[in-house]
Amino acid sequence: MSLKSFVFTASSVLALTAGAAVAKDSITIAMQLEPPHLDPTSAAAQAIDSVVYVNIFEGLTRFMGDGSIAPLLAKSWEISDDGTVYTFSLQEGVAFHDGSAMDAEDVKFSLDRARAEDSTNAQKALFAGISSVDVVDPMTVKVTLAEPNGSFLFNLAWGDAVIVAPESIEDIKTAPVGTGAFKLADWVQGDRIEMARNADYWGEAPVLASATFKFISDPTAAFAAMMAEDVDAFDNFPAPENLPQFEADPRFQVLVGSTEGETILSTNNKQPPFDDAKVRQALAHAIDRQAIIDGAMFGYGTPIGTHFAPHNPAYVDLTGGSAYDPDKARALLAEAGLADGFETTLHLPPPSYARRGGEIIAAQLAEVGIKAEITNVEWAQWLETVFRGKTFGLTIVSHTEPMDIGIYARPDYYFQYDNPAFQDLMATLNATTDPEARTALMQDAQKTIAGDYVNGYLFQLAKLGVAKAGVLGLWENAPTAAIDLGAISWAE
Amino acid sequence: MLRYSLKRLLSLILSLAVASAVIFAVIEVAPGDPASFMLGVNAQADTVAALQAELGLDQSKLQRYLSWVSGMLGGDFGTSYTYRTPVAEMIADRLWVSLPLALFALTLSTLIAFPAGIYAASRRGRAGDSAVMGATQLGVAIPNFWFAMILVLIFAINLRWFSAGGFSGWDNGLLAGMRSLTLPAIALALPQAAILTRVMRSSLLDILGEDFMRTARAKGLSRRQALWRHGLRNAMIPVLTIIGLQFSFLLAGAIIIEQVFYLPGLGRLVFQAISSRDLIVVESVVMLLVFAVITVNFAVDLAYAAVDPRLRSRT
Amino acid sequence: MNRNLILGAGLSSLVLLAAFLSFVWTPFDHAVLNIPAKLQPPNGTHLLGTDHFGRDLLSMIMVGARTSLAVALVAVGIGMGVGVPLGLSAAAAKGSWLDELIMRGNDLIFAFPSLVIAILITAVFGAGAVNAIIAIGIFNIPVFARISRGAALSLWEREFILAARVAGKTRARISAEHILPNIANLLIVQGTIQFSLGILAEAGLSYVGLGAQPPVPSWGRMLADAQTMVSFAPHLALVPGCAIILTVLGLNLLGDGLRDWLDPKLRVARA
Amino acid sequence: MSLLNIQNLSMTIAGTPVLRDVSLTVEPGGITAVTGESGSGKSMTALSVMQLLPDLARATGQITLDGTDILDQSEAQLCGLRGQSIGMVFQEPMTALNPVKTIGDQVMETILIHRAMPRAKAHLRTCEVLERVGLPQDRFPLSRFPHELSGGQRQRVVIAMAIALRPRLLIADEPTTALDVTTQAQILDLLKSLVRDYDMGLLIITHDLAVVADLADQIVVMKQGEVVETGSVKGVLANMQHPYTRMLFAASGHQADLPAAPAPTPLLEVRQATRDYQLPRTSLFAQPGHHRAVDSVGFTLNRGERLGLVGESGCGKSTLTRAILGLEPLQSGEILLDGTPISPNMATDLRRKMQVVFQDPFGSFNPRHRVARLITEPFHGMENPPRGQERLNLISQVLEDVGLKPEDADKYIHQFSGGQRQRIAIARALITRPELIIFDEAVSALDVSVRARILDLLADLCRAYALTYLFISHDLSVVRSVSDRVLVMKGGQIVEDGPPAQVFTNPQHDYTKSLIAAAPVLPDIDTLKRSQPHA
Repeated sequence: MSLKSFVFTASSVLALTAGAAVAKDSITIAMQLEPPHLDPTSAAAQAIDSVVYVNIFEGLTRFMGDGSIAPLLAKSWEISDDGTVYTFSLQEGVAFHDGSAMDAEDVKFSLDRARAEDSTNAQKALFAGISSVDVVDPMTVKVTLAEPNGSFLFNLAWGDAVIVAPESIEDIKTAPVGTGAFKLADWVQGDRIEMARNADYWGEAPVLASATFKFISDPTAAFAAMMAEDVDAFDNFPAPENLPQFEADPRFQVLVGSTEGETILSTNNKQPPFDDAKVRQALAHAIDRQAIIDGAMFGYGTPIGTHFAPHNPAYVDLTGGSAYDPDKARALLAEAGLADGFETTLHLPPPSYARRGGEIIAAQLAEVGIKAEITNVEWAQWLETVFRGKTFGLTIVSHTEPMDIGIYARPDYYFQYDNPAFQDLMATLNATTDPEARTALMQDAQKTIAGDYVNGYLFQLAKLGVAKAGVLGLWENAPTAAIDLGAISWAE
Repeated sequence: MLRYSLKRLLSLILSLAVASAVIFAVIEVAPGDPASFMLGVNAQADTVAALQAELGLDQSKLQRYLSWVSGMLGGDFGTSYTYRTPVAEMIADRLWVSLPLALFALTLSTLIAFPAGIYAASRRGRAGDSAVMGATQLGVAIPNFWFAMILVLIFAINLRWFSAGGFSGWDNGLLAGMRSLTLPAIALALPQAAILTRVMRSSLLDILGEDFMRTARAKGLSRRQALWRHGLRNAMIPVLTIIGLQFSFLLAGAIIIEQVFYLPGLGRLVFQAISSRDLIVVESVVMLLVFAVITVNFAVDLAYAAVDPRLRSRT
Repeated sequence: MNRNLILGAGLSSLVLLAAFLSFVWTPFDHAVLNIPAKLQPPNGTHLLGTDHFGRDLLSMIMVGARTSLAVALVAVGIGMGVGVPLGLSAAAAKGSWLDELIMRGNDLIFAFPSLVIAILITAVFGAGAVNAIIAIGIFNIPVFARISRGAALSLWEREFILAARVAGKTRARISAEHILPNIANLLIVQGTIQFSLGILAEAGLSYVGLGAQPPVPSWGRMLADAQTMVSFAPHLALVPGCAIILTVLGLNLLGDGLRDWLDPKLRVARA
Repeated sequence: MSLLNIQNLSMTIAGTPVLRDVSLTVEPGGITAVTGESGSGKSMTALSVMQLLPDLARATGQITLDGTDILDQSEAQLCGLRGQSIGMVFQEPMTALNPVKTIGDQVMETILIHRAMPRAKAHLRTCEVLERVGLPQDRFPLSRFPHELSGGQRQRVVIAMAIALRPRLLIADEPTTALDVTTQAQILDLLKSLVRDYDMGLLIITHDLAVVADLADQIVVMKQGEVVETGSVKGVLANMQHPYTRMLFAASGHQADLPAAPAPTPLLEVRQATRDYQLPRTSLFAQPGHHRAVDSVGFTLNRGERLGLVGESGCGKSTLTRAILGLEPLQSGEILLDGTPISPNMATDLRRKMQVVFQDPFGSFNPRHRVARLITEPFHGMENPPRGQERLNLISQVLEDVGLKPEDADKYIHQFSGGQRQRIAIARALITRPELIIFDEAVSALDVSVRARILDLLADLCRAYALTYLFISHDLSVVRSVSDRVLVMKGGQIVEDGPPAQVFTNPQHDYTKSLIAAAPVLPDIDTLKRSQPHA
C-alpha cells in the first residue's frame, strides 16, 4: 500500500467516524463500466469522461448539466466577424495537479496534439476545422479556423478537448494530471477509483473532500449494491425494471432525465431489400415504439420519429409519420413485391435496450412477415462486422454523441444513407451561424431523414440515476458523459 | 526420482509450448480489433491506424507470437492494449482476489466434505448416509450462479449481513477482505463440497472393503480407530485428485461468480478483456491458468508420493 | 430396481416428455409477446406466470427443455463419438507413441480452463447453440477418452481378450467386439453424468449470453433475464432454476441408479 | 479344558444360512485344521471366532475362549480380545498390509493399541517378533514398506502382527494358498514352531488335505456349512467315515489315466528362446536394464505328446506361454510350430493350429456373449468356417465331448460354475481340432473334486482325439498325473527334463529336489491304518 493511499484510507476512516457530527463530505458513486484508462483525449470510452470530465481535466469550455455551454479555463473569448478566428483569454492562476501553471502553451499543445497526423483522438473530426493555434501571450490563445463553424465552442466542451500538460502526457493514462478540483488518489483496477479534493483548486472549492467511483457491470449486482447501501449513487442505473422499487423506498431517490442517445433500429440502406424506401417505411410502421419502451425500458424513454433529441428546442415531433400500423406495413411490403416477407439479420450489442428491444422488434417484425435472425454481439464484434464491415441487415444502437444528425451526411457511414440533398443541407448548416436559420435547417434535416425512413426511430434513451435520498447536485440529464463531483453535496 | 522429475518437467514445458501456440491461434482469429474498439464509432481510419501502430498490432502474427512468448519467458507479459498497464501487474492485482477466493472456497468445501463424507461412509446405508447423499445430489444439481443470486437476495439485500459484492481490498484488514469474499466463497464451495463429499465417501467405502482394514480390526482396533489410522490416508488419493481439479476450476471457473458479486478477479478480467478484444490480456491470463493447472497437477502428484510410499520408490 | 433409478428415470422422462410435447402443444405460443400481461405471478391462466415480455413461462420452460437437452445430448455425443475411439485406440496401442500422443493431448485439454475457453469460442465464432455445443463437446472428449482407456486397459489384461488374440483377431476388431460392449455400462453411466453437466454448462453459457440466441428459449437465458427482477418477481428465477435443478438431479440419480443396476457385482450381492 | 470351544454354531447372512450346528475345539499347543471345498463355511467359522463378520450376519450357539463366551462380549470387549488373546493370519499377504505404513508401525500397532507396554519396550518387542518370524533387522528394518517385500515376507509380517502379544489362540485362514510351494513349506514350519514355542492353539483353515495331514492334530471336515467328520487327523484319515471325506481324499491325490503316447515326430520346437523385459531406467543417461524372463529355453514337443511344465511364480513360464502363443516377440532364438516360425504377426492359419485354456474360469469369457459364440471364436479367420447346421452340430458335439449339454450353447457364461466354465474353455480350445493346446494353469483355480473331474476329462479327450498339449502349472502333483514328460523351469531356464516317474522319484537338479521336498504329501492310507491302534 502506498503512503498516499494509506493517508487517504486513514482520512476516510476518520471521515466515516466523524460522519455523525458533521455533514458527510465523501461519496461512493457506482457506474456500470470501468474506464480502460484515464486519458479522455485518446479513447472513445464514455467511462473515462464520466470519471475525469471537469473533475480532473478541464477544457476551455464545458457542458453544464442542462446541456448549455459555459466558460471554464477560457475566462472569455472574442470571435472575429467572419467567424473564423477565436481569441481566448485564459483563467489566471490555474495550476496543474503537479504544481505547474496552466498557460497558453498548454492550450496550444493540447489542441495541436489532438489534430496531429498521428493523433489517436477518437473525435479527431472535432478539430478538423482548425487551421492554426497561436500563442498570443501566456494568457491568450488565438485559434484560426479554415471556415466558420457554428458549433466550435460546443466542440471544445467535449471531453476529448480537455487541456493537458506536455510534462505529464507520458503517464496520462494511469496518472492523469489536470487542472480540475479533484486528483486521482488510488485506482484498484477492476474495482474502484478514488479521488481526493485538490486543495489548490483555482475555482470554487468543492464540498466533497473525497469520492469513490465503483464499477459494477452486472445489473443484478447493481441493484444489490444499491439496496445493500454499498454505494451512495448509481450513475446511469442499468436495470430500469428496478426503479419502481427504489421509488417506493424512502431511502432512495430516482432521477429520470434524458441523454443525447437516440436509440434507433439502424438499417443497412444499401442492402436489398432495404435499399427500397417502401420496405424501410414498412419497417417503420411494423414497429410499436411504446411496446418497446414498455417492454425493454419499463416505460422510461421518449418516443422519437427522427434522429434528434426531444429536449432540443429545434426538435420536431415526427412520430406520427411512422405510427404503429402492421396492416399498412404488410401493404407496403406487398407493394414492394415482398408480400411473403423476407429474412434479414438483427445484430444486437450488449446493452439491455438493444438485447431486450431486439427481441421485441424481432417478434413485431415476425407479425408482418419479416424474419429477423437475432445475433448477439460484443461491442468489439459489432464495430468490426456492423460498423466497419457493414455486413448486417438491422441493428439496434443508441447514438449518444450530442447533435449528431450530421452522420446522415456521410454516405460511407455504416447505415449507408446517401442523399446529396441532405449532404448540401448539412454543409449549409455548418456554415450558418444565425440561430434562427440554424433551427430551420435542423428541422428540415429531421424531416428529410424521417421522410426517407432511413432508420427505425425508437426512443430517446433515458438517463436513470439512483441515489440515496440525501445526495444533492447529481445531473439529471446527460448532455455528455460526466459526473460533476463539484456540484455534489449531502443534505444536512 | 530425478529422472521422474526431469521427465515431468520436459512434458510440462512441451505442454506449455503447445498451449501457448493454441491459445495464440484461437485468440488471434477472433473478429474485432482492439484499436477500433477503443476509438469508438467516430474514429477516423488514420486514427485507428495510428493507434494500431502504437500498440504494435501492425506487426505480423508470427512476430507478435514470438515477442509475446519471449517476453513471458522473461516475466514480461506485455502491456494491456486498453488499460495500457503491464499485464503482469494487472494479473498480480487480480490474483490477490482470485487466489484467496479459490483458497477460501476450497477450504470451506474441504471442511464441509471431509466430515460429511466420513460420516456418510461410516453410516453406510443408514438414514444419515441417505440424508447426506440426498443433500449432495441437490448440491451437485444447483447451478452456482443461481445459488449466488439467491444468497445475495437473502443475505445482502434482505438481511444485509454481508455486502452484496465488490471487494474492499486487503488494505482494510484481513477481516474486511474475508467478509467480502464470504458469500462468493460459499456460492462456489457448496457445489464443490457436494462433489468432494461423494468422492470422499466412495473412496472410504472402497478402502473399508480392503483386506488390510480387516487385518487392522483383527489387531483389536475398533471400527473408528481402523478408519482413522488406516482408512483415511489410503482414501486420500482420489480425494487429492479432486481437490487438485477443484482448485484449478475455482481459479478460473469463478468467472460467473465474480460477475455476480462484481469481484475484481482474474475471471472478470478475462471476461472484460475478451469483450474489449484486449487480446494480450486474454492470452496471458489463459496461459497463466493453464500453467496453474499443470503445476497444481504436478503438486498433486507430489502429494500422492507423500501419501503413498509405493510411488516414492518408483523412479 | 432401486430408488435412485426410479426417481431419476421418472424425473428425466418428465423433462423428456415436456420437451417432446412442446413440439405439438404448449399452453401458449412461447414466441408471442404480450407486454401488457407481463410479470404475472403463477395463476390459473399462466400456471407458472409470465415473464417480462408477457410470455407464458410454462410454455417457455417446455420449449427450453428442448434446447437444454439437445445441446447437452449433442455435446455428449461429440465427446463419446471422438473420445471413446481415441481412448480405445490408446488402450489398444498401450505404451506406443499413439497412446502417448492421445494421453498428452487429453491432459492438455484438461489443463485449459473450460469455462474461459467456452466463452472464448463463443466470442470468437459468435454466440449460439451450435458453438455452445462445440465448446461443451470439446471438453467432453478427454473425459470419455480417459475413462474408456482406463477401462479398456484393465480388460486387455483379461484372459478372454488373450483368447481372442490367440484366435488371430486384430486389435481394432477386439476393441470393437470385446472391449466396447464391456465398457458400455461405464460409458452409459458417465454419459448421463456428462449429460447433466452439459445441461449445467449450457445454462452457465446462456446465463452469460453465449448460449442459444433469442427467440429460442433457453433456461440459462431465462435466468439471466430474470436476475434483475428476482426481488419483485421471484418466480422468474425460481421456475427455470428449479427446472435446471430437477433435470440435473434426475439425470444424476439416473446415472447412480444405472451404475448400481448395471454393476453385476452389486446385482449378485443383492440377489 | 479346551482353549477354544465352538458348540452348535449356526449363522445366517441376510437370512441365508451359512453355518449349521458347527462344533469344534482347539487345545492349547494343539493344531486344529478345518478343511473343505469352497462354500463349505470354513472361513466363516474362523471369522466368527474373531467376530469380524459381514454386517448382516447373525450367529447363535456358543464360542468360548478360555471360558469367555465370545458371542456375549460387547464390541469394546471384543476389541480387547482381538490381537491380544486371538491373533489372525489371512490368505492374501499382498493386500493384508496397509500399503502406506511401515511394517514396524503396523506390527507395533498391535502392541500399542492394547497399551500392553510403553513405546520404547514395544519397539524392542517389535524387533524381537520380526526376528522370530524370520525377518532380521539388518535386512528388514522396521522402516520397510510392504511393497518392498515379497509375498512370503509379507505373510511373515502378518504373522508377526498376529503373535506380537503372544495370543493364546492363533487363527490362520488359508495362510499359504497364495504362496509358492517352497515358501508354503517355510511358513507352515514357522507356524508349527510358533505353536510349540508359545504353547498357542492354532486354528488353521485350508483346502489342502496334504497340508492338514502334515501339520494338524485335529481335523474338521466341512461341507456346505456343516461339519461332516471330525477327530484326530490320523484317526479320521485312516478310517474315513463320510463319503465326502473319502471323495476329498481321493480327489486330492487323483491321478488321471493317460493313454500311451504315439511315436515321436516334432510338432513344436523351441530353440534358444530368449525374452527380455526392459526395466525402468535408474538414471536419465544410463542404459535401461533388462530382466531376462526366458533365458535360452529349448525343447521339442512331439505330436501326440503331453508335456508338463512346472515352476514357481516368476520363473518365466507365463512369458514362455505368451511367446509360444505368438502374443509377444522373442529377443533371440525361435519357436517353430510344424516347422513354421511363430511371431506376433504370424498368419491366422498358423494360429489356428494352436489353442489355449487359461487359469481364471471367470475372466476367460466375454460376459456379453452366449456360449455358442464364445466357443466358436477360434473359427475367426478361417476361409470356410462351418455354417448353419454343420456349425450347430459341431457346437453340440464339442459341448458333449466336454461333458456339457448341447442346449447350454444358448446360455450366458455367468450361468455356469467354475468347473463348467473350464469345460467350456476346453470346448473352445477343441472346436477347431488344433494340433496343440496349451493349458496355462488350467485347473489351479478349481476345488480338488472339480479338478479331479477336469483331469479325467483331459485323459478321456486324449483317448478320443489324440491331443498334443503343453500343460503348465505350479502344482507338481497335477503335472505329474497328466504328462508324459515334465520340464522344470527356474529363473527363465529349464533345469530338468524327463518322464514324470524319473523327475519325481529321482530328481537331478537341486531346485527340483527342494521343490519336491517342500510339496506337502498325502499320507498313505495303508501306512496310517497300520499305525492306528484301533484300526
